[in-house]
Amino acid sequence: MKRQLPLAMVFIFGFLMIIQYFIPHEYSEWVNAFLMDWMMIIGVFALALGLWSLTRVSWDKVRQKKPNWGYSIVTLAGLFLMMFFGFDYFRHFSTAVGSDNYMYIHFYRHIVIPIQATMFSLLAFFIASAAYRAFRARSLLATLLLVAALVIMLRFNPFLGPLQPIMEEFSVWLLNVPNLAAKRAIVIGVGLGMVATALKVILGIERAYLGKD
Amino acid sequence: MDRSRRISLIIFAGIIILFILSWIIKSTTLLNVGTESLLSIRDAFFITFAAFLTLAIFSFLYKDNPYYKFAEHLFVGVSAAYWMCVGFWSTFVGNFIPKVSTTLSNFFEVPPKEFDIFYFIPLILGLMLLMRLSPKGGWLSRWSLAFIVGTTAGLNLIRYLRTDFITQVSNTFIPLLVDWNGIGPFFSDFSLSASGQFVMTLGNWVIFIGVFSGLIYFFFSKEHKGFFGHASRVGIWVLMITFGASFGYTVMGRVSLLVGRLTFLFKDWLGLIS
Amino acid sequence: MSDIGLILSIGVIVVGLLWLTIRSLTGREVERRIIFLFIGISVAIPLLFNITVSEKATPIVKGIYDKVENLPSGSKILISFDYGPSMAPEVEPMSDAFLRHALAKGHKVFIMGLWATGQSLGAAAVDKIVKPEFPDKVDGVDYINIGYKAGNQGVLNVIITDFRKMYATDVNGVDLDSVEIFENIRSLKDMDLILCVGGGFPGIKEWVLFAADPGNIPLAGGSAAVATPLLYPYYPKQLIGLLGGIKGAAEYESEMKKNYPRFADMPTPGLNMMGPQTLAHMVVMAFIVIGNLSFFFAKRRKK
Amino acid sequence: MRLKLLFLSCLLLIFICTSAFTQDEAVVADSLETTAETISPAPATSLTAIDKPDDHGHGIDLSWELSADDGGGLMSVMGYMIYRATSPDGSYEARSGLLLNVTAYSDVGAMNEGENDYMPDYTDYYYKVRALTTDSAVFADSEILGPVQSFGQWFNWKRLSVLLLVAGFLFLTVYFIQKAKGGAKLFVRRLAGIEAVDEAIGRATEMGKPILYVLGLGTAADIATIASYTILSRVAKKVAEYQTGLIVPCYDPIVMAIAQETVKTSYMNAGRADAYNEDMVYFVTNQQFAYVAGVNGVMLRDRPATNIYMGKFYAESLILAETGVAAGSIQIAGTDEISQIPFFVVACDYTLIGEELYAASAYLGKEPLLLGSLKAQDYAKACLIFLAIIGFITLMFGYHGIVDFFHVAG
Repeated sequence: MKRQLPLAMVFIFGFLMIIQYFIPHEYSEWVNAFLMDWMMIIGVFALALGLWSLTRVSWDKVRQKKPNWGYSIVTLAGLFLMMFFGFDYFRHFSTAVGSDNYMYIHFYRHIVIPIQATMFSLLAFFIASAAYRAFRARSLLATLLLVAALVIMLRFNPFLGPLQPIMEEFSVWLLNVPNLAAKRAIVIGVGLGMVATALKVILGIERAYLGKD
Repeated sequence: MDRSRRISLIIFAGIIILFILSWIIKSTTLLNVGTESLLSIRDAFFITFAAFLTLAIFSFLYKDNPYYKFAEHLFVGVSAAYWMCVGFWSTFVGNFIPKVSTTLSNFFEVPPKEFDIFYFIPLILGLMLLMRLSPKGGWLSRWSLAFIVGTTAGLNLIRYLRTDFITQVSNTFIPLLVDWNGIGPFFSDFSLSASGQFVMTLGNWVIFIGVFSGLIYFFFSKEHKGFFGHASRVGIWVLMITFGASFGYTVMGRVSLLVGRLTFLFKDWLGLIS
Repeated sequence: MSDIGLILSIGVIVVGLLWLTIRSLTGREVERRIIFLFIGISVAIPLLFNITVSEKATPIVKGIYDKVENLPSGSKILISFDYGPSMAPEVEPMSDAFLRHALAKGHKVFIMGLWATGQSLGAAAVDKIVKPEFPDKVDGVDYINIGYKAGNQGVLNVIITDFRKMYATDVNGVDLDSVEIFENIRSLKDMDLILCVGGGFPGIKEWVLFAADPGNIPLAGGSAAVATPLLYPYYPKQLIGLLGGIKGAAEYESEMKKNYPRFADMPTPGLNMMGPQTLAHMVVMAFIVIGNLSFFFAKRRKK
Repeated sequence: MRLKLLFLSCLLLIFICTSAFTQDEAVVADSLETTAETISPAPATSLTAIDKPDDHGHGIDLSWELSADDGGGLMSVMGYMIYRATSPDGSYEARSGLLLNVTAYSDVGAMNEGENDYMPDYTDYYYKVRALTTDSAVFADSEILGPVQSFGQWFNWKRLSVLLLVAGFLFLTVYFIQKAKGGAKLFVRRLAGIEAVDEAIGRATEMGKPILYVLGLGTAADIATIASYTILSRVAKKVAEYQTGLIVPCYDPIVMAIAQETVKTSYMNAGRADAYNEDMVYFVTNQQFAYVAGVNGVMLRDRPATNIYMGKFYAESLILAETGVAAGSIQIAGTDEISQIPFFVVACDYTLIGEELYAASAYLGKEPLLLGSLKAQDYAKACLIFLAIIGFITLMFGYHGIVDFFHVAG
């Protein structure tokens, strides 16, 4: 029972959503809108679950004095300070966006945004080190990879002179034509794979996620 | 005290001094611009702190170090709380509360909407999910998971079949010979960017062959031998060229990101460039 | 002073790369931190010393420039801001350049946006460029910002027959019937040129399909690099020209600088970005070459 | 108001003048003689109205034939407007803007009561099409048509081909699963990336180091994530058997909950329920780069021997993979996010490209049921290639049936 009922639910809701697609009637649209709304609301509860997990793992580290436990205090402090500003009960409860507290905004602007942007910009370094390591003419395939990348990057070579527009044109062609073909092949395959996986889930063939007892 | 510990303490002290120095200098420059004194001290702190965090993340490129660990852990905590607040205020208070309780919507000061009993279902499913935290009721949470997995599997099955699969297949039907008007006009324009007939026909052939050889590459039921081997070889060539080209093309965007970060450091923090 | 710093630092990069190349001939690998260092320097130096690589406009960029240039003064140009803040670093230089060029040439400029964020970005461009740099231009006579209306390409479907069905006022709430610039404007078809700056949906593609093609209106645009390859097929038939990513913006800026003395000192965010771009690309390519050298020489030694 | 009128009449004047001067002489004389604005144009004819098919109701499709004076005759018709009333002689309200040179229009209203422009179903509507000239006082109405009702449909015929494809695929899947259950041997070729997973787990055991499994940034709604759970369940089972460590940091809390169930089940199946610890699968944060920062920390401090990335990945793919390289781990990736595949291919030891991610779960399990669905996938692909070739050939002979089948409008 503990296992059969969830499986039945997966089957019913899965088929409901498939059938819903073919029914244009407004009841069907209504069902769709409802289910989507529900998912988002359940998501908020899940977030609470996630925060609990984060807090417990961090707290365990602090309590058991695991390596680097001091930094877990930073995590917990950041978490609860930001929560406090976000929910800021006494002064700014009135706004439905909850972001009226200026400390909340400052934390977002001066902690979240700069770190996020900097993490993102690390890619400029990593893309170079990955290119250095991987783009070697080891085999035919690696050579193709290497040559295609070089051709595209050559657009930025100022010493190219009159060859510049030709390179530009060729790289655009490369990005348009073979690129399109490969993407299409992958997308068609992925589409089939997704359908197969979803079917396996709905039919209950794939059920690892539902536990055992 | 051993040597490495002493060095790291000296570095720490140096960073603290630099931080305070930068804070003071930034405050005075902001004051000179004419910002209110308290505000400028606060803004100067935040700018300096943001610069410190930026450098802390960059220091990771050299090796893992306490400053990166600090920034990382702070970031994880603050961002998790940020999303919790966003979820609570926009979804829970914005979407859910108005539909279930007038008292609560008055309390949160959101306009109440028509009462809808169906909204208690996600509430129950959400609470069931939270039952994971109790050792006995964990199995109840599977109902919520089953609901989510079932719904999304059904929804996405159709959505991907429709957008990814069918659309792409129907786009693959392209003329393999573009508007034949005789040899002259066919070979008139070789420019790859223009729409000369020869170039377009060539392009369509490349797409046609690329798509089918790519599909054959992803065929699992047959060994890659004989005709299959040749076709799948062509498929993987096309894939590799594509990956190389995408990689090369992305460099431009990533460098732009780094320019953005360095501009923040040089301009907003240090004031080196205008 | 800055020249010395520039020569010195580029010298360091070149000598460093040469040294690494020679080292690689013995089959030795370069450590990743050295690569990181080179990338950091190659981006930082052009920023600090404000190196601008001289760009020459490619035909696809020159097409737009010449069109704006050759239209008789007083022509009506519509600039659509179809982007948001996250895309702004890449495409804002384009809309800035278009705006400057059109006003300097004496055209009438209509600003609008198919993105909600475009409205405020358009207004910001007016505050940043038009008011300080063109103080003699009058709102409602020489330029107007009619802002954003929801509906994506649906908006285009309407304004291709009648602006006033969608827009009653400009962003400041001024009745369109009372402004001089809108006197003889009925629909998009009265525009002499449309310039769309964007990179997502709705964007240039929608302008082609729902405005330029059905209305037979000249259209050109600027697009974020990611979206550019998908737009090339429309050039040159449906698009007069296209600025692709920051490089396109830089080419346009360089063309403006070359021909207008008044723009000699204008801010050129696109060109400024090109120094780091070029140098960083060169460095990445150099490392790929170095990597292959050390690979080959290591293999030969093994034999 | 007066200003507006003045302005309009000016406009009209300008219009008449310019149109007079731009037309060729014969027509100029003609238009001067007849003074078009006083003569009503011919109305639009053959008006039809039916409920808009394949919709949720609240919409009616109209079509008509152009007025004789549109593009011919007096040349006076400028465009059309649709008018609607709820009784034949009731008050007609405009339902469209000015329609230029078209002969069809869908009158679609809002679905919910209380919304602007609400258009109730099962209500009698009456329509007329007005042919307009440049003079707002001169126009011609078509005959009144009605009553027409709008209502919602129970099947969208435009999506028939999607239904057929789903049904066909379902049939193939069930067929091959039955075949597999019956004991038929189903051949699948080896895939290097998948065999590497087994090796990598073995290596981690030898080194006594844990395995890091990253489910990516997908939410519970992504099928790539679902595929990733199934791979996780195989990996976790092996890990439990070999008694290696497992670390699963999560980005989405629902994904975390599902992953916890998955890992727990695998440990039980391996008979090692005692070794399972809830904190193997934990939540980091719901923000892309904060999550990456956290996972990077794990790679550098816990030093996993193997990193497995399966699921949806965005720009962070290369940050993760390069940090993994720096930490000296073996890396296996699989994603269906096309824009990120190049980075994984470049930085990881093995990469499952697109569809291979979905195939991987079947491979790792080698269970007949899962292999059956993989076979179905292959046969669907074969059918597709076959159909496409036929489609190309028939297209050359001018037959569009196959192409149209794949063209879903609704």
